[in-house]
Amino acid sequence: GGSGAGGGSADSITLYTCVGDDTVQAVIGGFEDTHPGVQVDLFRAPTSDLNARVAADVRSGGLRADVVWACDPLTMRTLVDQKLVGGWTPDGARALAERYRTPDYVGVAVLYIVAAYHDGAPVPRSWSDLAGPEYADAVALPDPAVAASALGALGYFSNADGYGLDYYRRLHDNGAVQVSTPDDAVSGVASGTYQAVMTIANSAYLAADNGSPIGVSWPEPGAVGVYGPIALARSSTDSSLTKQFISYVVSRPGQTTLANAGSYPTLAGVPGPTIPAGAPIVYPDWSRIASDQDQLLRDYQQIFGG
Amino acid sequence: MAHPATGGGPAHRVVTLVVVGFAAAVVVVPLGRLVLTVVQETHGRLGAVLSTPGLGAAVVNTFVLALAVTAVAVPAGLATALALRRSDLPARRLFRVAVLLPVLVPPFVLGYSWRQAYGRAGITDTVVGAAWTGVQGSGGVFVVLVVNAVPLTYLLTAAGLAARAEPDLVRAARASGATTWIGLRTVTVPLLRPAIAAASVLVFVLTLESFAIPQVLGTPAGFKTVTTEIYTDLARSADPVSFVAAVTLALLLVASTAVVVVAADVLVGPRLRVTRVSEAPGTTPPANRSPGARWLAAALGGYLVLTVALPMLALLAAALTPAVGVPPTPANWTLDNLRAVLDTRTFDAMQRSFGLSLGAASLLAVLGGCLAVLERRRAGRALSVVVTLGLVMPGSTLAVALLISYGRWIGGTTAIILLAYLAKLWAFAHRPVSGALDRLPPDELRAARASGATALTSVRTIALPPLAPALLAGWLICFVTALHEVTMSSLLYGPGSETLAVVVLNAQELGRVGRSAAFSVVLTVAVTLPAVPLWVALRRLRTRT
Amino acid sequence: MSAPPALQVRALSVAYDRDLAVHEVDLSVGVGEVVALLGPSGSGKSTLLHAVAGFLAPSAGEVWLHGRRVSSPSRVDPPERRDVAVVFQNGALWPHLSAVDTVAYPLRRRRMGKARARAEAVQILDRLDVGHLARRRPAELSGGEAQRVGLARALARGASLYLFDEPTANLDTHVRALFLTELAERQRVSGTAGLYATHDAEEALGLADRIVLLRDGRVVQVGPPELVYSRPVDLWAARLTGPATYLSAPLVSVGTGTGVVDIAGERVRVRCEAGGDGPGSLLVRPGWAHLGGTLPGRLRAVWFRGPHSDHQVETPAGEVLIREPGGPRGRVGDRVGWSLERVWPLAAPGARPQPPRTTAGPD
Amino acid sequence: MSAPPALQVRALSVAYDRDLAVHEVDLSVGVGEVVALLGPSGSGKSTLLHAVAGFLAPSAGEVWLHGRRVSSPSRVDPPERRDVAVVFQNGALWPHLSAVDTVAYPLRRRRMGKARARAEAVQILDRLDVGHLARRRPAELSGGEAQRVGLARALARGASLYLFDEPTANLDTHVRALFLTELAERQRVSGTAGLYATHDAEEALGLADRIVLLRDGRVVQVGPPELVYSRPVDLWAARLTGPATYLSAPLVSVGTGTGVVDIAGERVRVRCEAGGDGPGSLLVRPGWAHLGGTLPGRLRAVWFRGPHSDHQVETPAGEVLIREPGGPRGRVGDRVGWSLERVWPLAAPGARPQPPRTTAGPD
Ligand SMILES: Nc1ncnc2c1ncn2[C@@H]1O[C@H](COP(=O)(O)OP(=O)(O)OP(=O)(O)O)[C@@H](O)[C@H]1O
Ligand SMILES: Nc1ncnc2c1ncn2[C@@H]1O[C@H](COP(=O)(O)OP(=O)(O)OP(=O)(O)O)[C@@H](O)[C@H]1O
Ligand SMILES: [Mg+2]
Ligand SMILES: [Mg+2]
Repeated sequence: GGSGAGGGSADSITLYTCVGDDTVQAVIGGFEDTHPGVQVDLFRAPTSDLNARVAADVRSGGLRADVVWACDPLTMRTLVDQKLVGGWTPDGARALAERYRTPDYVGVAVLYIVAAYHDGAPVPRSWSDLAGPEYADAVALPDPAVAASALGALGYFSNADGYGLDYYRRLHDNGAVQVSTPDDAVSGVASGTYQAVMTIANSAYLAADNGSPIGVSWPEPGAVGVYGPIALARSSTDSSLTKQFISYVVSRPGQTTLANAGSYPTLAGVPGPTIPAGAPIVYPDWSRIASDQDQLLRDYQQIFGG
Repeated sequence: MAHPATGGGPAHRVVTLVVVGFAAAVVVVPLGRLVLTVVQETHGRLGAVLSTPGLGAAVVNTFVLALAVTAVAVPAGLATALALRRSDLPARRLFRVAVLLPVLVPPFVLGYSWRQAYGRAGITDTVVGAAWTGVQGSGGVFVVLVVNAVPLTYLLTAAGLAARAEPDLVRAARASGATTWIGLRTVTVPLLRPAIAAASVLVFVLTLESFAIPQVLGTPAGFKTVTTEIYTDLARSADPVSFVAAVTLALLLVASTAVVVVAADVLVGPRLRVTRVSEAPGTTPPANRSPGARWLAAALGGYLVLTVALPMLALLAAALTPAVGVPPTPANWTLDNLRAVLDTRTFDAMQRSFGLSLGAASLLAVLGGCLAVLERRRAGRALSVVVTLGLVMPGSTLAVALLISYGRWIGGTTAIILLAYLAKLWAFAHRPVSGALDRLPPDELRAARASGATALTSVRTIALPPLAPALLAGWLICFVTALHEVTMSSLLYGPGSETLAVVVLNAQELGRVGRSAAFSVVLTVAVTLPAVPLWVALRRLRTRT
Repeated sequence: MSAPPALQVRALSVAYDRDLAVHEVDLSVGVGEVVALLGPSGSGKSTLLHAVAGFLAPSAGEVWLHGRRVSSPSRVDPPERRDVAVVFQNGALWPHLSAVDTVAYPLRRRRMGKARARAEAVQILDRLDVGHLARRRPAELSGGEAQRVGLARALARGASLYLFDEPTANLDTHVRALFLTELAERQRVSGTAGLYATHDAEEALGLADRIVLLRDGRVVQVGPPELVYSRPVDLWAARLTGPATYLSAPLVSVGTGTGVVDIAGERVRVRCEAGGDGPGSLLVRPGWAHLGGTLPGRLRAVWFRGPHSDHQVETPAGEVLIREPGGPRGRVGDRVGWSLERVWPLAAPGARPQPPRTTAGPD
Repeated sequence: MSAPPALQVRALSVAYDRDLAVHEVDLSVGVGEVVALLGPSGSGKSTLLHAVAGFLAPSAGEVWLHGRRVSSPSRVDPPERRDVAVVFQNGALWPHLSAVDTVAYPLRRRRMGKARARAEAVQILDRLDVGHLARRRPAELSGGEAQRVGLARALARGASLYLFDEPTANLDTHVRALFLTELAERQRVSGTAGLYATHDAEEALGLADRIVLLRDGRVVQVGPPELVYSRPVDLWAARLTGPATYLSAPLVSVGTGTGVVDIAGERVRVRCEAGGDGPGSLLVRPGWAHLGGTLPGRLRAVWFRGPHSDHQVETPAGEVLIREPGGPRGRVGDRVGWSLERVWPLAAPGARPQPPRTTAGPD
């Protein structure tokens, strides 16, 4: 576990996360400023590597993290199921919207699945547009088996009326392809390889700000919101310090820092990155996804490339 | 020969111990732990794992791809080596360096650079309006893997050639009525067989475990390989079932490779070896130009433009533009990406990585040499197979295996990253040497022993120096690969042990192409600069060809 | 001559990076003729052969084969387009080929079927007494066996000109004989010509029609064996072509074919062709002086050589080497009488003196 | 003897995968003694040397050096722990080392400083006349030059036993002499012993204290040169040790040191030691018969050999080879008289007859 209190050196806790570097660095910085003498050791990796690292930890003497900050509830749930994390949430969590709260973890940032389109391509008003002729052979989706955000989208569409898995079938028949991560999707659409892609808002806006010739659209019935939860490791030997950190991330100062770093906060009233006025937003039912994700993925892979 | 007098000596025994020890530490133990994990945790779900939809296709893809790439890359590399050996080739030295450039580019960036060069909206598309949509898909994966493997086979065969010049053998063929071509076919190439075998095994295994390129160019077209499957499973490996599935697949890959490599090493290998007779090599002829050389140079140049220049250009463009899709016109040029790569935060990571790579490469050169020498005895052969298994383990799996084995003690330290590099690259350092060592006539070692040299000294002073090219080749590959390795270190690093690749690539999601491109541009420069004197040294070291 | 010579080398020079190894050499080999290239180690024999074979480009001069120019500084025909067979000094056997495949190689290059080529190869090997080793690779052959395989390969080439580079260095007399008869046979039947590089004077004198003396890449003397042996141009040539000692005694008068030598006041009439560029010292071959006679001497050294024995005799005019058939005729230190039968007036000795062991004949 | 011999080989057998190349060989080399290993190609000379050097493990028997057992089927001391220097038949030079570094190598192994080792190496090279090539690599040396570097390397080892494997195959007489004097010097000074493998009878007879005849890996005869030459155990040995012809004539009576031979009815008294295992045919060495005499004959062939000429004479009792100093005494076909001075009764000829060229002495 993280080096315990009373360890000769400065107190330190270990954070495992898959959240973007800019955000994490900012938040850690903010925490360390408000808590002098405390040091946060970071292990940051894409979800796949994060999970592998955790799996390896578990099989060699237990999780070596004090805090886990995941990018999607699903990953967190499996950790909870294995009794690796959870059992505590900060009081500050009450300020969060219901959907971000569970007894074991709380959502502290959101990823919005939106549509990005190459300049000059028609703007996708609705998700179903992507299955239309004007986007034939020019659409890319991130792989739900790799990117949890994409899995969230899959989970939502699979039982949204008017969509369902049939939506993916239509996309595929329309020549849509599957890329690995949302970022791959962004660079694909930016380079013009694709006309429109399903991706996450942050990286789409980032690319656009840097001058990539793309636009961002929040299509009907809505951008799919996938929240990134944070949780306390049960094995944490220095829970007091750890709890302070979690509380900080949930708190208004923490959320503000996070928002300024370019992530969407979960705390209402904290000004975050761009969300077009009146942009529709929807949320997947994670418990449902958790229960039948294997079936979902299998069906999906029947359609895409499998 | 007959029963060669076995004269080991204590020092020899020490070496044996060291090599065996390392092999056990970096390959056997981790593999064992993985097997154990699977045994303990697949509660009869093995069947389920194997019946995953699409797995069958992935397996077929993987092996067909590996065979195809080997079949094309090895002859190509051999041809390059033979061409670059001609003393009358114009701009020979330039070519020698250019051929190696693809090695310097991290695989996933390489994949990207090809898409940018030939894909839709790529360089060719925008300039001459000709795009190769197939670049995304099996075709692209195949071509890029070949391009990526050619430098390797070139290095190995070139090293084999350099290890021993035998002009009189070819002259004898010519004087027997053989044309240049027949002479090549019947004498030069057969004598290279051990080196060629070494190259083939490496390329085959390398393709089996290749991940980045299939991931970048294959997945969009639904072209899956075992490694991409493993990645998918790992992505959800927080769930034990998926984790075990991933490990199981990795072990299957290892097992099936073991079969192939054992077949190659134990059955075919010894047949390819021919005992040299130590005789005067024949006086070296002064170079005289022949017309063919110019055509050869032209062809080689063309190949390099297509496979190196254009993709590199695409990279440069991406590195200099602020974001993807921004036209790389001077107006849009920016140094942001380069700055991001070279900023203070990455600086000590860079130092660390260089140190790590230097250490790993040098250690590997020694280990490779030792193993190659031990390999002359029967027991050694088994070792060389074991070492090759380390290479075939997908990076992520290998990293997990090491974590499970040693994470408790050295998790998150540079030590464990070093172990990973050793496990992954040992075969690179070993095969070229063993391939070249086969050209050493037994009498030359005996002459050393009879001059008072111990077994070890004789190897150090007689066997290895002519192999300097081979060793250097191995060293170079290990160094560069370690330098831009990210799959393993991104999983192994901890506070204070971030490698350059981790900081630059992993820290920004891999999607941020600009920085990845800048990174490989920086790498290319950072490595080419020291590489040039290295090659000059190499040319002086090799017994003249 | 009517038919162009099998080989003609014209003012040929061959240079390695640094320096000339062959220097403006002229020589020709007629059809059916065997010419020996006799020279000490490092004199340029192999280099010359390699230039003729087309392995090395001349830096000056030309090589002509059967009236066709095949080498000039500007243009070098590849070896396979010259009708020559080469026996390499170092064997140059292919490590990966068995003896039979090695010998079959040139045959295969002539589009001969595999089976037939191998059959023929075995025959050739048999003629050189190594047929039973047909399946062995070079590493499994003894030195002499390997050399024979190399010879067989050259013979299989069936060329009109053979280039031999010390082809018998590792062969015992018996095998040597086998090879030489084979060679003679080919000369007789198909007028094969041969250029034969060797450092062994006795071998050269024994087998060649003409001998070319090579020194530091230059031709020193050319001629039939008898002439080269009995009328060497200088002391160096004399020593190269066999055991040689010289008397520093005045040649008082030279008649036709005879002369008078003054040895310690005693005048001796001896055979002595004119044309030697004396007055320097007088060359005496071991067979030109005999034990028993009026001239005074003392035995300095004696060597038993089987068929004959060599006696180093100290005389008032210097040391002479006398060869007598049978065993030694006396012990070192004995006073002996001797007689002189023939001499050859030499240029003043240029080459440095050599230890007695040398002058004691080719051993 | 008091001091143990430098080398003792006891019932040594060495096998290659298939078959025995050396078969129960016993031999010993005393301190300061040079023993020649004389055998035809493939007789097992190199194999025997390699076994002594410790490169090959014996399949049976033992090797002792200076009274210490160094090789037995169970245990083989590594070469570096035997005090032997080896000259390889094929040179076995290291392509990547210059001549000077090659020769310095054994010195360096003895912990000698680099500078000093090189200096000494150059000296040794100089003594063999290749000092000026010190910086060259094997690929830039002529055959003989390379062989000399190999020799120099062995000399630099400064061992108490030298193993020479055809060390002079590529050397001309001059260089050969340089080497032999160097060798003799070492024998004199430091009692160095030598085992000298060669196929050249004349060389063996000339330099060795004792000669060991080797045939198909077996020892056929051992003895001092004179004895081996004049009293060979059988026809094979006779031919191996030099030119040999035999008369098929009855030896009517044998006295002490003399005997009477009946040639076509004419009775000739000749020298003839007892002990030959006749009655078979009678060995006649070229020096044992002379031209001029009462016995009838006709010249079958004549070879000019420089110092002497060989005459193949057809007689009622078979062909004899007669060697006379100087040039040929007559032309082929001439009738000649000849006389017989000495014979050696042989076992019935076992070996197959050989073409005349062989019997015509070492050429
Ligand atoms: N590696 C090997 N495998 C099998 N047989 C071998 C091997 N090496 C040598 N021989 C055989 O052993 C016998 C003795 O070989 P060796 O080299 O000792 O002969 P040698 O007396 O040195 O002949 P040479 O004078 O030609 O060098 C030969 O018949 C040879 O064919
Ligand atoms: N590659 C080379 N570079 C420089 N010099 C060379 C090279 N090869 C040979 N020489 C020199 O050229 C000269 C002639 O060499 P060559 O091999 O023709 O001699 P050789 O007459 O064959 O001698 P040997 O009888 O010893 O074989 C020698 O002095 C040798 O040192
Ligand atoms: Mg030569
Ligand atoms: Mg031998």
